[in-house]
Amino acid sequence: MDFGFTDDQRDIQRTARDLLGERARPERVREHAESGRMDTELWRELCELGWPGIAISEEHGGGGLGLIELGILCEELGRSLAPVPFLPSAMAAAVIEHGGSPEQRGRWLPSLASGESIGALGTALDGTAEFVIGGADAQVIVLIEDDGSARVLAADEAEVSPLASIDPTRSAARVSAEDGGELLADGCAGLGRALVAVSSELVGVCDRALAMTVEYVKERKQFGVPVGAYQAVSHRCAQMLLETEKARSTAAFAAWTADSDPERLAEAAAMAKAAASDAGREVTASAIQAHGGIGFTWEADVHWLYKRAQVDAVLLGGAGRHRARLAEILADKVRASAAA
Amino acid sequence: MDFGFTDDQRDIQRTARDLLGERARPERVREHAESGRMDTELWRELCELGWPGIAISEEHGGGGLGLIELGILCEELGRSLAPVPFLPSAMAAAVIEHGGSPEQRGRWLPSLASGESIGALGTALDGTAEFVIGGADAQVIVLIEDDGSARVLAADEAEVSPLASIDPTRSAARVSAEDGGELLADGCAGLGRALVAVSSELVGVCDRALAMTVEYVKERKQFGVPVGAYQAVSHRCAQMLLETEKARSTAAFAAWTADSDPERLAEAAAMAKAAASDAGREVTASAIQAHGGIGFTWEADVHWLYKRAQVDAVLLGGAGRHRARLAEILADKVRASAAA
Amino acid sequence: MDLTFSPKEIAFRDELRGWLAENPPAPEPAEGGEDEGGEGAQFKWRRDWQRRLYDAGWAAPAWPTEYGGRGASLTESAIYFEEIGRARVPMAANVLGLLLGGPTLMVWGTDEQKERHLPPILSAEEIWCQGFSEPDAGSDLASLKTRAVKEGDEWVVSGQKVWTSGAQYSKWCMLVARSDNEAAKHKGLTYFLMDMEQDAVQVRPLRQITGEAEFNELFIEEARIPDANVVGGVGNGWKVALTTLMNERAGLGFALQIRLRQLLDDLIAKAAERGLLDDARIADALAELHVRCESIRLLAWKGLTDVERYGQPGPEGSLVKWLWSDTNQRLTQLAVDIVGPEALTAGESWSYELLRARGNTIEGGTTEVLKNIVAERVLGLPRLKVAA
Amino acid sequence: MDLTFSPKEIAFRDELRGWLAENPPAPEPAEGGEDEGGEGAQFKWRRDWQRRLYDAGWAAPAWPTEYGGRGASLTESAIYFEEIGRARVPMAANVLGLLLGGPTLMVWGTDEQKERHLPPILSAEEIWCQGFSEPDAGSDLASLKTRAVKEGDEWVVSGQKVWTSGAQYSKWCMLVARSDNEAAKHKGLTYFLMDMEQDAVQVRPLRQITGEAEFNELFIEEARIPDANVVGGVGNGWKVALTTLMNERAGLGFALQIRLRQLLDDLIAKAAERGLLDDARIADALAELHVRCESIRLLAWKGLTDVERYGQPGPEGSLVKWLWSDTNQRLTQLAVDIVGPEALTAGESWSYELLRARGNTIEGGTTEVLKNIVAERVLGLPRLKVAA
Repeated sequence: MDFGFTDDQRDIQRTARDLLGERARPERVREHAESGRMDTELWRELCELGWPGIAISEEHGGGGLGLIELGILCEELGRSLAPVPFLPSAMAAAVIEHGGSPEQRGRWLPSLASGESIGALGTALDGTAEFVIGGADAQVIVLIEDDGSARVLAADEAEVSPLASIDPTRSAARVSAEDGGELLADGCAGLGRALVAVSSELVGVCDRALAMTVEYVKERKQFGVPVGAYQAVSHRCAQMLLETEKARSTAAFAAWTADSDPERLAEAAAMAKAAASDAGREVTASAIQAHGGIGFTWEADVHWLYKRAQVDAVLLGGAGRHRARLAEILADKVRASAAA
Repeated sequence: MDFGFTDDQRDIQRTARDLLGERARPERVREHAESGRMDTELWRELCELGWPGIAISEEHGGGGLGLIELGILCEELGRSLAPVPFLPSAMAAAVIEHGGSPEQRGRWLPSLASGESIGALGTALDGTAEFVIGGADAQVIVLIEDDGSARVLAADEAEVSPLASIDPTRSAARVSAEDGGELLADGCAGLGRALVAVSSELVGVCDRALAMTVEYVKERKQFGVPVGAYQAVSHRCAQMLLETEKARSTAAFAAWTADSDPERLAEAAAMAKAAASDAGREVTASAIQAHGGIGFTWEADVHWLYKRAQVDAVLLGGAGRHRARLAEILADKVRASAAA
Repeated sequence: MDLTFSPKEIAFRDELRGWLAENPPAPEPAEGGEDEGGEGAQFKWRRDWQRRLYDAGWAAPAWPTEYGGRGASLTESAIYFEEIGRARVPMAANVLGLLLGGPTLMVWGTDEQKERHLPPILSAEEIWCQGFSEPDAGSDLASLKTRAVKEGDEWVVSGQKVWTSGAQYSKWCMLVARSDNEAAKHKGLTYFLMDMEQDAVQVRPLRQITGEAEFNELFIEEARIPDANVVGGVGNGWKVALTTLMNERAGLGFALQIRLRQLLDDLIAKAAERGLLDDARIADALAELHVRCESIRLLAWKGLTDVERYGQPGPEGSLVKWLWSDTNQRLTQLAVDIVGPEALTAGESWSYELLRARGNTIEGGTTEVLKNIVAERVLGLPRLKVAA
Repeated sequence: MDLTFSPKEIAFRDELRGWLAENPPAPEPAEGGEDEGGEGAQFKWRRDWQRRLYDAGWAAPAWPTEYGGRGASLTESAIYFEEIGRARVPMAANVLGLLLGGPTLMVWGTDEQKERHLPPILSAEEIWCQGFSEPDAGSDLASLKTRAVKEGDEWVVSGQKVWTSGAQYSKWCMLVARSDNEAAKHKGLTYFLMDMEQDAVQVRPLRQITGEAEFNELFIEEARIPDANVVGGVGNGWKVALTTLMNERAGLGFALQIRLRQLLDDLIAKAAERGLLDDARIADALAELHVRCESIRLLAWKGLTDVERYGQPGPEGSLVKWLWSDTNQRLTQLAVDIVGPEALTAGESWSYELLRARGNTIEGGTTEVLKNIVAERVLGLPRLKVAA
């Protein structure tokens, strides 16, 4: 029983954090967010480092690492809010790799692994996905229908209408394709992995929001003492940590099950997404509140975290939907034990 | 637009508070609670003062006052936790008076108004009510079925099995009567009034819990200062006030609609019971927490309030059920405005 | 207890409602589009609207008739804001002058000040803004640093203010500054009317998380204020400012409460449209918001009763502001779950409401400060004394 | 990251699980029924159970083999408590001696103290209790008032203690008292082993809101303690007591977490039985409890990893205790909604759980204190200094 990262995993984490600390500074993120463009330079750099393919099998040109490693990158990218389409691309790749035929994997994965293609994943109703993260930049789009079936489409097979999301550090689009594309053998097989990826990103967002807040409330004084000394503020920060740690531990567990105990992934992924969605909303809202008036300004940058969290929280279903899914799993268990 | 009490109402409030402050001191309440007996002496005194009949029409021997006046007494009795069967009796009378035939009113109300009979009201499934407050002391029992039909029974027409409730300041019983009793013309007509009565009692419970807590945290010192100066405690107290005031204002509104705008009573009563049930649970739990270790002891008396609140909160349905009822009313309004 | 309006109040409401129905405001112009004088199209629209209210005698019904109001009672004034909110008309351009500046002058101003200032406030000829907050002071009014030094019959003022809404359109600023460095913290403050039309005063828009700039920063460098523009006497600024702050929440509360009600009704309709009222979880959350909305309405009216019976508005008003802001945040967050991710599209009104709501628990007294007020002034709990 | 057990750990678990299956405790006796020696039937049952654990070498597997334990690793020790919880066997009678007293002596005790005391702790021959809290001290250990005065080679102790569980059955009390009035607040404390079998020590049961008396008050009037019973040196009581407190939560946490899991499983089964899993509101609340339960399990194991990697348990353990207590309160409250008003019948196990849960956020560090600890020691926020 060991919750710690391996040395290799810690290396990945440290390298990623150092790189993004350098290349995705707040000013740079803001600049791209304000102009609504992805950071193509940074993306190219990440592609050269092999990030997009980290969890794609070596057979298809990826790094062949596990979901824990993918989660580490997602968390770091969430922390920095780097304006690159890493998450949507990784989610699309996971669904293709784990639900596609050998031919489909061979056709779509190599270019996603190299970053030559950008992927996106959306949930659709009758062929239309109202809000696909990364959809405007993607060449490969996976649409999962309510019934669990999924199709891979080249972007030009679909009608893609860019949307101005409240989080302009990442593109979004409405994607519509009544027919066309390739049906995946098992549309849902990779969904759990996609959920872990977005949950990990949310952990990074929460972690950064907490760190910014702690730093701020240690400095900012009111009535002569740092506001962080007041329990109204310090207990709020403690609550932010608790929410973050709930999200982090369930996301880590889900990542572990994906690689080591896949039968429990569906449940673990639903838990992780439920915990992370709630944490993302609450922790970033708390961060704004703890910053006081400053937190409400554009310049304070804390709002970018709030906006990313809002979008991620509803991505592939919000906390409510995943708790409903968990309740079904719990009900199945009760039935199974009653039948036994 | 005037939210204040009339002079007469204020007199009732003051008299009730003075009387109960004298006759239902904590020691006396504890003594009766520990022995599980109602305070017959106090009950006799209240009967002589005409309390049980306050909201029963003069025609049937009551005081002919309104639900606001009834609510004032319920609140004061809740504040003191006096071990008398006032609330169950008043709830039974309200349902009989507003849902019964003239004959039924003539038969049952006078003895309830004088206090000669004690009433009780329970919600039943197929003739059995699992938990009827005051049921073990009652001579007149009203059972409301899930379908909204209601029957009045003399206690000897039913199988009454006393239950040891966690709140021994009031009796409780399981009541079962497959048949027998008199069907009321409209079982639900008086239900809104019964809901307001129990909501008002909860307001009193909250108010007392807050008052005890404020007094305690002003005195109790930790690390050299009164604990009430710490925001962890003072903000908790503020939250208790907010919950109490939400419950108080919705209960007052519901009481007012009963007498002056009865078409809105169903909605207003559901709001009041939802707000008061939540407030009762939260405020009394907070009271224990703010008292620290002392609050967990039997001697501190704050647990009696918690126990009463727990029972009242589920009486005639908990907050969830009443919010579900409200949602139905809201949905009806949407449909009506769509049809208009 | 009587939760109905009197015949007089009903007549007042019906007259206003009738007038609003017959005099709808012009259609709302698009954002942006500054005209020559630097006045945005939106602000011009609000100024035009206030002029029409003024012409009809509806700009400030709560003001005494001698100053151009209607001498409306507190209840009538509340009705006024409820109806203004219900009709979804724009906010009067000079809302701070009407609600804060005017009433403060009526209490503390000299006859000359009243005569000079009240008419152009009412007609929207001169817009007012409020210069209380400072970057380093936050919730702590007593630690203001903007300094005023007497030179002859003028005051020379330097400092920085923040959260001044409408500063770019304003002629006058209600400014609180430190006029005595020696006096105890809140005793050395004075309340001034500062002319904004001088180079010494620079306005910089403060962009907020919604992307718009409702507020501004003021940079004041040796601005000149004639001694005649001191309000309420030198060194009395703390008290005068409190009068302003007391008035801040009273009327607007009713407009905000109605706005919340409208948003909730919109959301319930949306949920019904999507069949989500059958989802017990969503239904429960909406019903809870309904209970909160009604509590806010009831508590606001109850506060009014207390004022009418016992005089000044009590600190219980803090409960209403606290509950309102928390409820608006919950409501706009629930909207995302009901409307779906589309609600997070910039420009969608729900996304604006979601972002804007985050300011509710900060502006006009943070929730933390409101809880302190409730604990200390309503419950009488001891004040926390901290050591540095 | 590896969330599986090693073969050695699995063998440990299976051996214990097998032993527990083959050696079920006697049926739980009814409450009350004091026997001659004043020992309740329940406590006798727990003492008998510990003797059986002891005879099989399962009383304190975490203790080193030289003291009669198994030298179990941290993970094995956690497994031990999970299995003990899972098997729903009683708590060992001398739980405080096994978890706190013994380990504290192992760190701070003299060879004589270890030799004298460890064996009867393990065999339940001598029961231990903890005398830290005082009526006026609450969360503030440094302000203890119980006083110890040296007379010859004895200490004379007077004062009052509270929240001492099992005091009526105890031979020894881990007592912290003030041995030096002049020293700075927490420097004047000394840690003693006090013999409870003297008239100078009176035990009064402290009835709690469940009606039972898990805890006691101790009234100490000139009790005598030989100097040889000082643990860790005179004036070093603060440090020694911290060792005890550090150990307090570590092991028990795993038993509590399993107990929570069992309660939740019972509740889910109950909800299924009543068809309430189809009610989206109830299903949502249960699923949320499931997430919290799993988070507690994961965070508890994660804390163990940290200890194994970096030494001492970190203050993050406070998160687990905080989350556990809050979750248990929510769970037992939801049970009332699922089971119905019958859950509020005295004697019904759900009513007991509901009432008992209220103590969870108070005992073993109030939630308020835990939040302070998290803020100061994990997040590094400044400590609040208050002025009287």
